[in-house]
Amino acid sequence: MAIGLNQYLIVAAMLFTLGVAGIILNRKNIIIILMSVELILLAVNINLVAFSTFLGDLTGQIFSLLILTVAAAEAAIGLAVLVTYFRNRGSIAVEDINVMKG
Amino acid sequence: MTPISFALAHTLPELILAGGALVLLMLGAFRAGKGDWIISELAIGLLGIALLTLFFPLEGKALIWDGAFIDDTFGRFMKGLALMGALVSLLLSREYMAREKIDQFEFPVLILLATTGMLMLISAQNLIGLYLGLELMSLALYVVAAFHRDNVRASEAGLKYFVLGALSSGMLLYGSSLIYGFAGTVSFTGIADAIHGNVSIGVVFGLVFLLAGLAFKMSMVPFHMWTPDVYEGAPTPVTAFFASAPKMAAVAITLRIIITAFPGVTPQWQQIVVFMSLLSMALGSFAAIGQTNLKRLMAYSSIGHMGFAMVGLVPGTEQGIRGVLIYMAIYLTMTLGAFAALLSMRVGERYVETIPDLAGLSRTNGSMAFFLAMTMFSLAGIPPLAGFFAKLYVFQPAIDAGFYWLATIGVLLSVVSTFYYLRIVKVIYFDAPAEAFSPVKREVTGVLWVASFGILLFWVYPAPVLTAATNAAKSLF
Amino acid sequence: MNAAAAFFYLFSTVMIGSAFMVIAARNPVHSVLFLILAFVNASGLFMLLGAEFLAMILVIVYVGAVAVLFLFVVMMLDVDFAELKQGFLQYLPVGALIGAAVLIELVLVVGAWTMAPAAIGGAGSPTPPDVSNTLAIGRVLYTKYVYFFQAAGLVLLTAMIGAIVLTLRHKPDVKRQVIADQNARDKSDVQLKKVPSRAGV
Amino acid sequence: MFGFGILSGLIFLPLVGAAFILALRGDDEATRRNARWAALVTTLITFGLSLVAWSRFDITNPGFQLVEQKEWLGATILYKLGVDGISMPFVLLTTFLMPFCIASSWETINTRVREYMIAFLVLETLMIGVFGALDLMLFYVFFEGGLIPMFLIIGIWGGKRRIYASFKFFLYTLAGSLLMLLAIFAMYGVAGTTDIVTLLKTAFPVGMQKYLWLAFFASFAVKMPMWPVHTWLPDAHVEAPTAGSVILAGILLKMGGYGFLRFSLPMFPDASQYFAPLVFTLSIIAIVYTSLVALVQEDMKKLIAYSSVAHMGFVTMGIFALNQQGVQGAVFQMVSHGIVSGALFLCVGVVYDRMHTREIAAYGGLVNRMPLYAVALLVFTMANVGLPGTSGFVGEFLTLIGAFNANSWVALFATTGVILSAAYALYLYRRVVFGVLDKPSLKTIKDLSAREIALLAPLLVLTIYYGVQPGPILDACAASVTLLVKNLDSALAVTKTAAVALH
Amino acid sequence: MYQAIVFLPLLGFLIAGLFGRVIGARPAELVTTGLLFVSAILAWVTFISVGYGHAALNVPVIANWMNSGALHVDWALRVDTLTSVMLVVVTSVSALVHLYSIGYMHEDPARQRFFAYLSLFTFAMLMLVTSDNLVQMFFGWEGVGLASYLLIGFWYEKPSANAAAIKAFVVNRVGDFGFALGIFMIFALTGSVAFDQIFAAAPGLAGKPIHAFGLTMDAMTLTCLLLFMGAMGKSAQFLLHTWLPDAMEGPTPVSALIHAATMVTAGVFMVARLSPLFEQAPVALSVVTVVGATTAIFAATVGLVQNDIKRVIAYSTCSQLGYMFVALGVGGYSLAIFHLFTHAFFKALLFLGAGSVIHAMHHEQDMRNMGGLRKDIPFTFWMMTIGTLALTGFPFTAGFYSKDAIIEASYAASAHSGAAVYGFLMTLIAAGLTSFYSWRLVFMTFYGTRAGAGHDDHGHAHAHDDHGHHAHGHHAPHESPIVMLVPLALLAIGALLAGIVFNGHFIGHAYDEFWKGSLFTGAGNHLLHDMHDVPAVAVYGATVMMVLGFLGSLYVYVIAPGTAQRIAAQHQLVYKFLLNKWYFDELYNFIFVRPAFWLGRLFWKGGDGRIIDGLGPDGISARVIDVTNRVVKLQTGYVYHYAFAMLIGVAVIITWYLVGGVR
Repeated sequence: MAIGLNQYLIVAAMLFTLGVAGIILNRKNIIIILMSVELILLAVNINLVAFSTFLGDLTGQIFSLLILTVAAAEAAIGLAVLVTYFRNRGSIAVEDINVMKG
Repeated sequence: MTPISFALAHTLPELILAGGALVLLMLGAFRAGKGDWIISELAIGLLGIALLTLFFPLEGKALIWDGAFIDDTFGRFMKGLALMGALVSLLLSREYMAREKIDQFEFPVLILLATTGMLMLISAQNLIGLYLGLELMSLALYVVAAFHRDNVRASEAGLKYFVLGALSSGMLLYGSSLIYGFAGTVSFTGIADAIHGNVSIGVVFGLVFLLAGLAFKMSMVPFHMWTPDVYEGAPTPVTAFFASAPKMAAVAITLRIIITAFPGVTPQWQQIVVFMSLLSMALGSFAAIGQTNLKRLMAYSSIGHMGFAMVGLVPGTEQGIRGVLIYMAIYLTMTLGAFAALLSMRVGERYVETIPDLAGLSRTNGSMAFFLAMTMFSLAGIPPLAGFFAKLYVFQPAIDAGFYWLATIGVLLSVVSTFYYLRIVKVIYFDAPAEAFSPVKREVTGVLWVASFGILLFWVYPAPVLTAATNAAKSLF
Repeated sequence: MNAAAAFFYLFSTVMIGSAFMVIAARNPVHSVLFLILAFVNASGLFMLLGAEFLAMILVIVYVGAVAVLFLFVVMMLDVDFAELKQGFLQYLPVGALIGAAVLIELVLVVGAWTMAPAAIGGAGSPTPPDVSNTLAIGRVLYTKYVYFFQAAGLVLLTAMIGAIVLTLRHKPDVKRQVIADQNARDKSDVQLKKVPSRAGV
Repeated sequence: MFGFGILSGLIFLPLVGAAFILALRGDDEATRRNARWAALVTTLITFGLSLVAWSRFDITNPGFQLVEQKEWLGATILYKLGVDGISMPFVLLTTFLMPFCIASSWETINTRVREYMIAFLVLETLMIGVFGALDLMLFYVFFEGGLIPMFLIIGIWGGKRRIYASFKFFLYTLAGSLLMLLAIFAMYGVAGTTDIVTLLKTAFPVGMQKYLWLAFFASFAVKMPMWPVHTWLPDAHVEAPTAGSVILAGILLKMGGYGFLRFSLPMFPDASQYFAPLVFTLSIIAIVYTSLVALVQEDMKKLIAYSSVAHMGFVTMGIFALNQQGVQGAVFQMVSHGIVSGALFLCVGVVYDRMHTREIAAYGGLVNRMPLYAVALLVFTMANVGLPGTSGFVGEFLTLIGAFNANSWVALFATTGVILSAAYALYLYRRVVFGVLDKPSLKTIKDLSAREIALLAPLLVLTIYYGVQPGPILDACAASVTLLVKNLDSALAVTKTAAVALH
Repeated sequence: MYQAIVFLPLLGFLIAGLFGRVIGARPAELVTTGLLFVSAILAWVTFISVGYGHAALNVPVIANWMNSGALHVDWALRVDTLTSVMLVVVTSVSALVHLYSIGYMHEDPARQRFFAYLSLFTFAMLMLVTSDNLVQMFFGWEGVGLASYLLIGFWYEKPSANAAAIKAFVVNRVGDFGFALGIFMIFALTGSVAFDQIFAAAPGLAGKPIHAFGLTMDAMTLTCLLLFMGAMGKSAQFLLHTWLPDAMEGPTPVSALIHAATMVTAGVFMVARLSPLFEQAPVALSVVTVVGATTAIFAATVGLVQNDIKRVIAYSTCSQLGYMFVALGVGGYSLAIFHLFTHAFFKALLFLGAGSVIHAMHHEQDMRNMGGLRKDIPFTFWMMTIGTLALTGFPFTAGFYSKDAIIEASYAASAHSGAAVYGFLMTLIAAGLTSFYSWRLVFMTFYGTRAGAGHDDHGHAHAHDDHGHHAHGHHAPHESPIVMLVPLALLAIGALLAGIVFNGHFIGHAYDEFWKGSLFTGAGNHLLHDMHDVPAVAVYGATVMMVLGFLGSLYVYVIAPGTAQRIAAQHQLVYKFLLNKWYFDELYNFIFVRPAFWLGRLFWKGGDGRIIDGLGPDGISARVIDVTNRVVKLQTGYVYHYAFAMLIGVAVIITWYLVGGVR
């Protein structure tokens, strides 16, 4: 049984779902959500690299590379925003983030 | 291949903004707090110049950088709108930022970077360009949302925006990867060729995720949830910016990708757009009624308006696209006018934020009341104000294409939405006056005046906007 | 079952497992560590796919920088790991149901993935046979994709500005280092004092 | 002058006045006086100009006259104006009533006079535009635009429940009109233009006609208003300031009837015939039901408002009789009702200004101290009742005779309205004017002032004059109505032969 | 000249109405009265020249009224014999009433208004009788209704007067409802409303069916019935009579002019005018007979027990109108007009006499408070007696010729009409009753003794005709001024002589020369001829009944006073039934007025308020608010909910495609 594209895609899909689930189910702390985002991006990267390989096209890898770059930037911004929030609120529990609603 | 020097001419606005941002950053860093205002002035100037370069007589359509970037009339039209949005927001921000003591030089720089991102997004002709432009825009937006970093609401807004934004880019990327995986290319035209005649469920899934990501940026239901909170929490000029420029970019790229990359799956994306459009119109109309915070109300209003605008996309015709373009132009004017009004009224040391704050405005400031009321009527889409024509140009193609029920539900929902606009007019005109308002800088009221005249007198001479939109829509096909 | 397949299953199982632990762990520090584990395994998958450069980058940039940044922030904020709140369990069934549905649908679709006929034409290796993966990427990154490269730069710049503007604080009571002052200081400016030890100031 | 014709002049003249008032500064007595005079002069000049237009109007020509045309929203949606025998009376009615509105507000409106006058002048522009537009989209813009000033007029200068009333008015009419807008789009899709002249020549498929007709009906029925979408009217009337009521009853309601005549009948002849029974039913219900409701009203304005609904029932009935008498009667009834109900509202305004209540129970025996008022009110009440010799009779009679030819049942039921209208109108008159003047608050009430006499006298004269000599109005619309009915008949005949050929 | 007859009263109205306050009361009175007299003289000239001379049918068109398609209505004056008779009646009585009113109303502060109204009424009535088309007739028809409304409600401070005025107008409108429908139907049938065209078309329409109101009926029958409905309203015929007695709330001269001599006879005039139509509709004529006969007997029975002097005469009027309709119904149009003509004199005389009594009694109207007045006001007494004689048909007075002729004619017609049999019996009985109540009136007023003689005033305040005359006191009754007596005298002459003088022309040998075809009788109508052959029963029956009635009355009220009370006590039920006018007011109140208000309130609060507004705008807005509250709750503020919403959105869409396939 050879490992084909589909296996990679399924793994990526599972990872993606886990990432989304992490965002939705998480109540504890916002950092976990940021990590879940990283998981999603990882899933995408796996997808892209797998496609790149099986299509024989380098563009996917380039795309993936750029995603990695941007993801790093995103993580930085996210953590910065998080820190700002923590300074104001003294908490990063997800349930506390609802001053505004309605 | 186009000579590079020539190619760069097509990216002049982007170059100006990006380069300008770097220069301003330096300037700000080295001047270290002395006279930050000049940064803002310069940024406004740069945006103005970028706006002017759009009028450079270049050839109609140019594809550069290996097909990653396209410069066409459509792009220029939307870039113009985005630049105007950014320029006016920046103009509106100056006094507010100073009063709130957050007038750091980074703000205009970030606005410039975000605007650069928008322009790149508008001109994107493949998925990577799309993603990078989107992220450049978004990252800057996350920051400016939380720019009032000592304010709980602002930082909460930033955080929510970031988390959901990251999720949405994740979805967009996942969708992009699926589409890439199916088509074997990231180029829009390549995708169109690949899926022409062989639609697979995978590509539809990709489309769904991709549109979900874009819908987030356009704040269409059900991807809109961030909008009210972020609009409310962010500093008001930032909200004005959010409501104007990024919407233009998001709408532009949505139109572009749908029209250029997915003509092969028209029924599929139509269903999605109809779905989101209906929900947006409904939610925007209903939820806004329950609001007392004006910024929050404007958020729901913008959700509703995006729903209405997308009605024009549904038929997928040139007429429809033209309608969306006109809608966006008018929406931009109205939104900026409304925010200019909000930013030109202060009760004591506080800016007007809730509807009751406006009570009796007509007694204390007649012309302001008049303009704000006209803006509200226009947002409600009452003729002969501009907002009516916006609706006209999106509903007409929808009817033409046989989407009667969509249009019918749409207009009925617009009656519901009229209710809350009327409520504002009611507070302005019918209620007893509250406190008098403090005077504000002239530039803010200037924006209000210009926007209001645009709204009021659009019907007298609509030709320029119509012609431009017609040409722009034509270039997309 | 060949070795590649075995490694694939190893990497993917560990990756999925650790990804699950990222969101399930009660201690955020553990979450970060599981995240690192997931990344490392993903890097292994990349290797299996022949994307060596990306695999390395993933380890270096992600594990080395991003994950550590996470760890740093977790430590810095020093959040006490809260108990699972009631809400979690309340929403778990619905959330899990929707999540599972999405997963099943995704698996159904990607499990039977087809590609456009036009796309399969150039199937083979993305890397030309005579060069390494890294070289292949390097060849196009600054030529064909220079625009993206520059754009990524702008993104990073934005992130930098953003991070600074949001977190940098000039506290008035904190003494800051001024290198020029330090260099310009000479002996005459310095007053040495003998402080007795174990006596307190 | 820029290639604009006299109709453009009519439309934009009030705007010029409004701009002038806008330019006035301050809120002192002098400004207010200037604003009033400016508004009055503007409306008078507009009226004069409309008379000039009338003098250039050839009543023997059934087609559109004084036509002017410019490109507006592209080449297919035009700025096109013109009048024919059906619209000309309404243009004149509008310009005629406006000075009365301004003058009636002379002393009673003391807050925000500038805004008030501007609102009215803008409203005048929009109303003239509605009747002068020869492009459907242009029509719609004017038609809907009128909501804004009226909303403000009711809401700012209205009574206690003004907010409820203004919202109801606005949203109700908006909801109706938007459906019409969709129909306009659909028609544009078929004809490729919104030019009314072209559309009149376009034969829409019968199936489509029905939907289009219903959409237009939604708008016009609300505007008329027809039962059961009439409930906004009593509220709006009651809360609006006097002049607002006058305009509302005098002109705005007529837009619905005008719309039926201009669009529904000639453009959708088959659907009009198909739906005529529906309209008849609603008209009859309107006449009987609202007359009964009027009988038990305790508020003067509300009573008159309900009677307006009943009278508009005659109009719709006449229109959908689809014959010469019915249609001409409807036109006449609308013009007459514009004058009479306007005058009635002015009359209510007269006592309201003195007593600040519209409750019927608060009055009684006014004739003792206000004989002139009693006379004026009597004449208008009788016109409202449809007494021969007043203008109210001619319209009622013609619509009924037209309806009888179309459907005798309809005429039978509608004629009961003649009895009921007498009952409620006289009952009102008795309670307000007759009886012993024993309420202390009324002991010092004054009779009509010179200004009020000047306001009511012309209306009174016209009420009687048109009752005895309805010719000017009937003849003005005769040619156009004849053409309308002829086209209608031939269109129906064509459909009939087509249907026969199918079988 | 014709124009002058019609428009001089209008001129008077305008002068008195517009400038009455300026020129003062006396000039206003003089002007209107003077103009009326001129008009009356001209009317007599017209009458002579048209009726007795050879003036042809003359229809001067004054102006066009309205044109719409085939509908063409002119303002025109149609002057033929029928019109000229009416002109004489209207202008003469009106002129005399004007004159009389100068005296009668001299205490009233609003006299100008009164005279203006009188003149307005006269004008409208003249427009009615001179109309050349149905619409103009309708104009006059409603115009007299308006004037009647104004005059009944002249004393507007009296609630009862106001109520009566409204009642009169509204009940008349019920009749007009039918009239209007009749006009519509005629227009539908003939395409015209002008008399000439209608009459020309009428023979062709006989027996033609029409499809209306979901039924197929004989066209002329239906049309005539509808038109007759108008006549019923205006002439206060059975079922639509309720307004007439109440109309006595108006000043007495008004009663004389409008509610006795002229307006109420408009219905008779209309049927006579439209005789070419009615002749084609035998069924309709039968209905006319039955209604007329019923009215005659009904009003007579009610008249027996009324105590208000004016109401008695009012019911008498009602009854006499019934006679006229019986005459019309049996085809004796000229009989009806003749009775109309004579009736105008003696009924106006009676009313004005009653007015004189009331004036003498200081606005006391209840006969129970009168009595023995013949010595105080002998002139009035004699005048009233003459009027009563004429009314009851004492030989050689006016009534003897006209009324008895009707009874004869109905007998003559009974040969071939069941309705006529009924008509004959009823009119015969009614003749006796008429005699009874008429003499009862005279006896109660002028004979016997005055009960309470001025002590009991306040107990009967409701019956007081007392505007501006609050000086109740113990004044002795006094004879009226000369301006009031002169009209009485003139009318008395008419009442005595009108029968003898005009009998021959109206219904006798000179019938054809006189009418000149203005009354149409069908080929089968030999009524006038048949009348010569009626047996003695019919000829003398009426006189016998008159004598019986007189004797009965004499016994009950003069010879054995108190008999009336005794009978009333014995037959309480019948007495109450009659006293309460067969309970018609209560019945109508119960089935029309109260349901109307009830329905109005129901429609208003329930229909408009609860259903239409409740389901419509108010309901929808409430639902919108509900939806809003629910939607707003969705926005919880929690990030994970927001993300969840996004996921659901995606999940829904992809599930949609996966389940439904790619379409």
